[in-house]
Amino acid sequence: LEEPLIFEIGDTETTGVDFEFASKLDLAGVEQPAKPTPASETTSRLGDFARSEAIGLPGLTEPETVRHYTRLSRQNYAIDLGLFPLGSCTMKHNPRLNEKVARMPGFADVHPLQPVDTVRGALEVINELAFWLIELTGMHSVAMSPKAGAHGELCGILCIRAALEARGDAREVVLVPESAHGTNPATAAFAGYKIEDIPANEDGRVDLEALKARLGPDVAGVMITNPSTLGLFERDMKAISDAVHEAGGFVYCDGANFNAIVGKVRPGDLGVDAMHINLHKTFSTPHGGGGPGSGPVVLSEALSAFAPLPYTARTKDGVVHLVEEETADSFAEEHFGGKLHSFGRMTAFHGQMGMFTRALTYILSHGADGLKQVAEDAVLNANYILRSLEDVLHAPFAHSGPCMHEALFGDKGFAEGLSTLDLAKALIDEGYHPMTMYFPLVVHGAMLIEPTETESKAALDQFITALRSVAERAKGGDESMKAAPYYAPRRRLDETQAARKPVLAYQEAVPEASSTGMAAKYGGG
Amino acid sequence: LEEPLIFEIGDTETTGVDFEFASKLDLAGVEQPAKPTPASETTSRLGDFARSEAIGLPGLTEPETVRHYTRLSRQNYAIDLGLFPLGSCTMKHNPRLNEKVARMPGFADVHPLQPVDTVRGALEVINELAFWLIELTGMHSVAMSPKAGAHGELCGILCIRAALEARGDAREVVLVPESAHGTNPATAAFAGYKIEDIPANEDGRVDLEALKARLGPDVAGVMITNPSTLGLFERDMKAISDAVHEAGGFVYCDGANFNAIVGKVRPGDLGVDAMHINLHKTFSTPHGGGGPGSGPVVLSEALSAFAPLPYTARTKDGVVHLVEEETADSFAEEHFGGKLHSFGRMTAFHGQMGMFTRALTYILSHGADGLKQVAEDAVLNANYILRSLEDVLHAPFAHSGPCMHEALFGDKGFAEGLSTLDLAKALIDEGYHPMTMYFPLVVHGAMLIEPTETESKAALDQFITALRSVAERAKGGDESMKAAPYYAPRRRLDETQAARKPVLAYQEAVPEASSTGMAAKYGGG
Amino acid sequence: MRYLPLSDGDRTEMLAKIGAKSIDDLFVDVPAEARLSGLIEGLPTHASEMAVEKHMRKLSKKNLAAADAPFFLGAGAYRHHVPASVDHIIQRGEFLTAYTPYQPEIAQGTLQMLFEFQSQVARLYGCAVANASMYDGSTACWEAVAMASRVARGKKKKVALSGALHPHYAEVVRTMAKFTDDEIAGAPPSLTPRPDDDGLIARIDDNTSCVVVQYPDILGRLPDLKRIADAAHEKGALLIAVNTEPVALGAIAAPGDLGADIVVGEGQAIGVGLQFGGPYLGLFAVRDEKHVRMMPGRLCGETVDAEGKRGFVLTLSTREQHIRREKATSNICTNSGLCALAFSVHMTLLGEKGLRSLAAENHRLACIAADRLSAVPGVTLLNEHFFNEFTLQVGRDARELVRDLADKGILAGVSLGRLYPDSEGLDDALLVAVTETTTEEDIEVFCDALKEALS
Amino acid sequence: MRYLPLSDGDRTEMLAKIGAKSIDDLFVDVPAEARLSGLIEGLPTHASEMAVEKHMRKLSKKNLAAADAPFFLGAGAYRHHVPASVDHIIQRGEFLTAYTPYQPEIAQGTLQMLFEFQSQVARLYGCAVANASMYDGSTACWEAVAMASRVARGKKKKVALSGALHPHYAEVVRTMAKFTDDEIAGAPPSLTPRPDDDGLIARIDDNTSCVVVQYPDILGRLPDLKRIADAAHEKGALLIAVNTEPVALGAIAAPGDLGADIVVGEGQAIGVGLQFGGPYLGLFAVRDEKHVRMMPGRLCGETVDAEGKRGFVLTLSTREQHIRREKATSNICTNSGLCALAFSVHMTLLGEKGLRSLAAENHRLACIAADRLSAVPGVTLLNEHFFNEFTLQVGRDARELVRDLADKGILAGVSLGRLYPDSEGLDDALLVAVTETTTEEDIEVFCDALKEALS
Repeated sequence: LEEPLIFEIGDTETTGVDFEFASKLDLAGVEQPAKPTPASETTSRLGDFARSEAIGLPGLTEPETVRHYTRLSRQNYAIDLGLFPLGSCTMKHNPRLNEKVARMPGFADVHPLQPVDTVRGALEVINELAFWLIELTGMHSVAMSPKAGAHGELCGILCIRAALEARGDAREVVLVPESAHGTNPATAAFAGYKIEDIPANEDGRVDLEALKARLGPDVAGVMITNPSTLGLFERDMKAISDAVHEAGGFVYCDGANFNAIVGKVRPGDLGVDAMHINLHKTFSTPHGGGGPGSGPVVLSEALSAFAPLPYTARTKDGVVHLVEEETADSFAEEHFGGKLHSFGRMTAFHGQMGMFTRALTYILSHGADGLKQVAEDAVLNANYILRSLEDVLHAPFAHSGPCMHEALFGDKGFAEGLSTLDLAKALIDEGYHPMTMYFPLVVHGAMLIEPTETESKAALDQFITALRSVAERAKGGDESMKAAPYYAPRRRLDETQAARKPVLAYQEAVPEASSTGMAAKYGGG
Repeated sequence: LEEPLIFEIGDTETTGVDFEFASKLDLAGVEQPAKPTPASETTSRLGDFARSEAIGLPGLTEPETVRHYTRLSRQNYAIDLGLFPLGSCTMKHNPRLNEKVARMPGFADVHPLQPVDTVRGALEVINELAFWLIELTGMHSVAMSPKAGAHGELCGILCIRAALEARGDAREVVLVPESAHGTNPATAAFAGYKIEDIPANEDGRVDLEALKARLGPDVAGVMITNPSTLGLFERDMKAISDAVHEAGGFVYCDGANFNAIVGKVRPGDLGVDAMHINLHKTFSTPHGGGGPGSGPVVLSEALSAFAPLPYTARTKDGVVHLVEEETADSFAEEHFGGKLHSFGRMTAFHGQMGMFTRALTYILSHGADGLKQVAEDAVLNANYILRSLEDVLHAPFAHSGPCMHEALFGDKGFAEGLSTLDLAKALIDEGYHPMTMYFPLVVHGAMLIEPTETESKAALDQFITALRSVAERAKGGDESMKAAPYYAPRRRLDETQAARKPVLAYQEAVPEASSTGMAAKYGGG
Repeated sequence: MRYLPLSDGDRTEMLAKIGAKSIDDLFVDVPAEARLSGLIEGLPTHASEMAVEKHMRKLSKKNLAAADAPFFLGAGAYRHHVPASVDHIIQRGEFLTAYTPYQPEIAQGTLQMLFEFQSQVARLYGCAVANASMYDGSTACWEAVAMASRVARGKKKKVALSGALHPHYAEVVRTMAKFTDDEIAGAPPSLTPRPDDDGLIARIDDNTSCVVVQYPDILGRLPDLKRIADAAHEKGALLIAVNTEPVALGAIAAPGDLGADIVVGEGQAIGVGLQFGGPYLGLFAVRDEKHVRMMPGRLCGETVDAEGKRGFVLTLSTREQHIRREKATSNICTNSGLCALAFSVHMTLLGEKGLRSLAAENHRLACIAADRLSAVPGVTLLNEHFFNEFTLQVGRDARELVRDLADKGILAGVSLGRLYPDSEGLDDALLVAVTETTTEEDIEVFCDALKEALS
Repeated sequence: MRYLPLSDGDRTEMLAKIGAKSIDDLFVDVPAEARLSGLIEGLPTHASEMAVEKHMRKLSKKNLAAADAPFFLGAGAYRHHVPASVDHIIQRGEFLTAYTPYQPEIAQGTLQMLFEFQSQVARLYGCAVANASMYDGSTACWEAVAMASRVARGKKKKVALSGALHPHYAEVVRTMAKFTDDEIAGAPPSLTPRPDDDGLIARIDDNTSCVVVQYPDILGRLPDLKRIADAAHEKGALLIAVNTEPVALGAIAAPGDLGADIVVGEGQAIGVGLQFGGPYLGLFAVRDEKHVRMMPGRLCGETVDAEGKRGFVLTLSTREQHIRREKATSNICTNSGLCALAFSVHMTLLGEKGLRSLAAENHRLACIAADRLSAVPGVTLLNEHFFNEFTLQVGRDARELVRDLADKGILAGVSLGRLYPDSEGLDDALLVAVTETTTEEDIEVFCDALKEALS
């Protein structure tokens, strides 16, 4: 059975909520009309602004709604259904305790602008999480408000820009390796910087000497992902940082892969000035089909004064403080001996509180020992994948040493005409979500596999068997793969048509001037 | 991917819960061992009873557990996925508010033996629900403790037996129509009665004259389902009751189908002495794959004094009281001018509290008007099914007037060799759960269809189309139906083998004396 | 109405199709004099979700939730931590809103779960076969007695109940037996450090169909099941062991391993929660598979489908009422499916290692509590042995004491006076249960309050 | 660790397969001097689910939940009743634990939902196309300004912000624009019964890329969007309308219908809940589809699969960073997927009829509150028009007043002083929001407390 659109099964007169209530709920058994003040007794204050036109929103009753979305959900793949080998995306188990905690009334049902005395517990959550983030990264402070990883990158780059401007230093270039996440150059460009590539050595790591040669007074800083998107740890990270600092620049570290090293090494010890942390990657807040994320940014002492508010910093006495707009200046004066030079505000309110509660719950569950084990198991699982598959799939950096949390393969050796995409779609028929494809760009037909630490050995073995099978088919030239998947809710979708003639909103089949008749107007494309 | 058994993927050394916690949770950042009193400081009080042998229970970590059960769940059909046309089973939408309410800490996290002052709200829930049940049925009191419908039947029959014994009247026979639920005769037999059939007239209803002729001093009472399992209302119910009462017997009404008449007619007005109410049928507590149910029994004044404790009764002043063991006698003296003659206790504690909260939530949501609408829409939907299909399926009682909440068909007209079972299994391939089959027994190849009030007209139309299609194939002799279903998680299962050589517990493939090695012993016969 | 999808337009259209003028035409068979024309008087009409939620929350807040007080109640219902994932899984629509799995092709989720559940229960109880669950422990206990009677082919009429069987369970057995011919022997417990196994054994004779013993018993003591089993078997009687705290079986020997023929119990402690008494989960198992066909309740069995794939079905239903009608082994037609799921998920999360750790933690804290509480002047610990529940004698009426402590926000346990309102000599006894949810601080608070209340 | 499935045995086996002696061999690329040998000092180790839950509950209880107080806060975040089924659906593992739907064959659930969501938002806003959501209202507002700059091909440098735009939104725009070349004009609001539309219009010139107007505005007033749109269009500028309370659009005309070119807003009020400020839901729509390729954020579009069946995919991704890198229309790569689902489910439950009823009920109660509160001596109602939020002038420092009332358990609203700490002349103004969750009793309690506080 195909699931129709709500616009096809609902109508504007149907609703799944009730408003009219004629009587109070009272056991006494005597009907007691609640006698709400009728609308007619009060004059509308909408003036000429009252809506006269129809909206065209379909409604469903509750049974229909639950069924519609339950059916829809079953067309999705999800971690709850199987291994999700998406390199660089870190699809790991989402503990259900986290969901329960986030729904506690003291977290879910409080307003961001309530008087501070009524939200002490919420502020403590932010503070506790900030404490952990600072400790785990060895940094000085953390800006909590960024809404997602890319937002955090922007926050970090803006801190760097603000710090440079504060010393009157107008630098124009940010260096980014080719293997970086697309968000890195996009972010730096948004902040007004020119992007230049950092070359790689044959290991796939940053070429330290080339980098040093390029550094100079026009370079604001570097954006380095460590562990890199090739799944490798940048051995020279400290030397890179030292060189950049010496040249007057700052080091931004993309922390998307922090899950591989949490508890094993602290970015602060490697000279990093700013790093965002994707709470959904390292600390398991749910992906939710594309968000919401949360991207707090940890900062070195050199950048702390420029962070957007609210943020959290550790003072010399070792105590961590949550700093808000109202208290920022007095706080800075007391503890930092000067004003804050916050570059401004990145979002309304305090950030992704609902993600903070989940991440803190995850962190407290694991503790220092558990988080270290997370990194170790993630890396162990990835290396197990790498070594179990390198005989059937080309592993371009297998020689570069152990991988971190993800294993990278290329399409070398595939039969003519078969691509990484074909292998990925064939993997769907084996019951798996495909790995990350064609990223990083530096490897041809790249396949980036990140199993995460929440997969069992049995699950890995099953996945390896499936992947070996499709890899062998790809090398053997099995043409049937080109039309895969065969057993998914949909066969391959025509993305070209979608982009050429975009249909981005529902359009009634026969435009008419009925109650849902605003249709004519909404035709996509 | 097939989902293995937990015994195949788990082992006795794996666990998804943590116990050891080395340190307190404290932001302060200073490790603070909780220093629990170690077990060694206390001597075990288990004596010789301590377990020495292994148990053989497999464990899984949380990610594996969530995935195992999520995958399993997807092999089920459910109301959330589609219409569930099970006659007499009343598969209707389960509102999610009910689930939320049942989980409120004041209901979910209270012990049944807490001091009464600490559970006033819980007792009020029982009291409020009892009030509604009494009002909706027009009865005198209600025994709340029965755990399910059949348990309620037993409760009602035991009330009748106790009432008869109290007047020294040892009657031996209970009359039950052939179309009754199997639980009816089973219950009466359990209570020590002999069962005799009540004949039906050509309408399918109880033959009043024949019944009258059978009544006599040996008849303890009748058990009548009204509306009946043929989906018909017993027009002569009042006359039946009068006749039974006149002969010194009692009338038990199987209330499984009360959902068809709630708000339209009160069983108390028809002379019923006892009736159980399946809270999951009429008041939408979830079926849960086979339970838990809840079967409160409403009682006439004549039976009230014999009810099991705890129960709820309305006193002359119209107030409803919850009567518990401690207070039973003083209550009876004050209000009934005598002692209670409770026949005893049917279960530990108060009954299915978790179902009471859900049922009350449902009732309050609907109110008197909504409940009446429930009955009307349920009956309307069933008649719509009946009249939309009677041209393709044989409807043996179509001439008997409108049906109530369910429509009954037979297999007359099917091609040689094709059965109701084949049609039902073919319906699975159309995306539906089959209807109730081969029940009631009085119709050959019976198909009993109950759409319930929570299905939309669109859903009914879609179902009718599917059913017409399989009905026509059955009449046309489509042999492929015999091997249906084709598209379900499993093809037809070998029930004969299951019964002949029952395997009722997991047995390790190779018996061995390992940690899970108690296996050898658990082989199913 | 948010739950009713038909619109007035739909209704009109459908009535036309049916050929009825109005909805009342469909209710013509209801005698006019009994048909209600309007709404039932005195009842409120429908209410918004928000209003109902608010009303129910108000009622909920009138109760003192266990999480909000030092909590020491047991007596057949135990408070344990239930992992969040358990509740997540039982709320999956595919489990929550599924029917009894009579159509196995589209119910393998429920069926495989039940097969796993049966296997878990059988192993926990040291038995060959367990059924797919019953209403609760008390009704399972009665069903076991009835089954023993069937095994004896009605030739033995006496049932020997241990005096230390949970009084509600004993009452249920007695109530049900009133309507059969069984003669039930039993009495309130005597307050001795060990159960009176000798007295029970002395009551077994050739007319005894079964002996019913709770393990641990209502006072938290541990009867010598093996000895009782031998004595019962010698007289041709079955031993029914009743367990109300399955966590205990992570620390003490399984009843089946000790010779119990039928093992029944309450499964609530694993996964289900307190819920003011229900729904709970009746567990039922037989040690020897020869008794399988005498068992009540649903059974799920393994088989294969037409393509030879492993699958599961409800089986041996020839014992059940929908087939056998008045000749069924039981009149029940519902199990406690969703509670069985909760139990099974929680047990899977625990695994053997987790169950043993959980049991050890319960016992550790119970030992601490027993030591500290019995150190309070005027308090005596009755039990020689116990798992996580024990009996204190407090030298004053324990019912009053419990109420006094409740006024101070302490839920102090269950007084025997509450359980046995008609019995003499039990007034000063208090049952105290301790689980992993109890903290040492809770125990301290209880001790202090007890000191004050007894001085 | 309950979340880590590898056993020590597994680890040993896997290391052998890899050819490593120990786990540290895999971290050999981390310079030894930076590699942590033990645990980070000062951090607790792992804890049981029970212990963590208890700790978090303790923190939760330190907050005053809105349900436990008469509650009148708004200012960009509104408390509405969210049906229980919304939360049920967003907790389905298939939605909760799914990834961004880049593999459409196995993500039709998320994709169809997003397509429905986009359609709902577009209709609500009176626009042609909406995207699949953004972080929140404030960042969507900035993205709209950036888009207007792209539409003007960087040739127009001025952005005219209404003074009555939510100050956080204005700050975000100003913060981001510091790093681009846009010149942001704006000021705190003036306390007048109607918005200063004339003043805003006067600021539009030929160098203006866009005008940003909140509707209803931060004081709850209703600007004349149509007039402003005409004025903006006359100068070749785009009108960006910002809405922070989508429920209002059930009662007032849609911004797109009034001529706004880009409509953005905060969707939190429908389905998402307060959550102390996040995660929320940025809505983004354009009136004219010609602007689609300039839009930021994900877009879901309809297409067909290889068998011709309708299906949905993410499309026009050539605008996005993972393809375009530094040339992308935005650096964002996350939407607010799960919040979009919550919004869409709630909106589906409401439907047009429900949304209109909800809006009417909000407005009815707000009118009652405005009348009664402004009848308190010393209190003046500022607004000529409002939907469910209005501004009171209370004749004393409103920040203090709010704190005083909080001490009495009343959450009285948002003081302008809190929103504009640096602005003069706003100190006595209090924003009061009223929704369907507000009862007339709550209003009475507020009135009484206000009377007392002002006397």
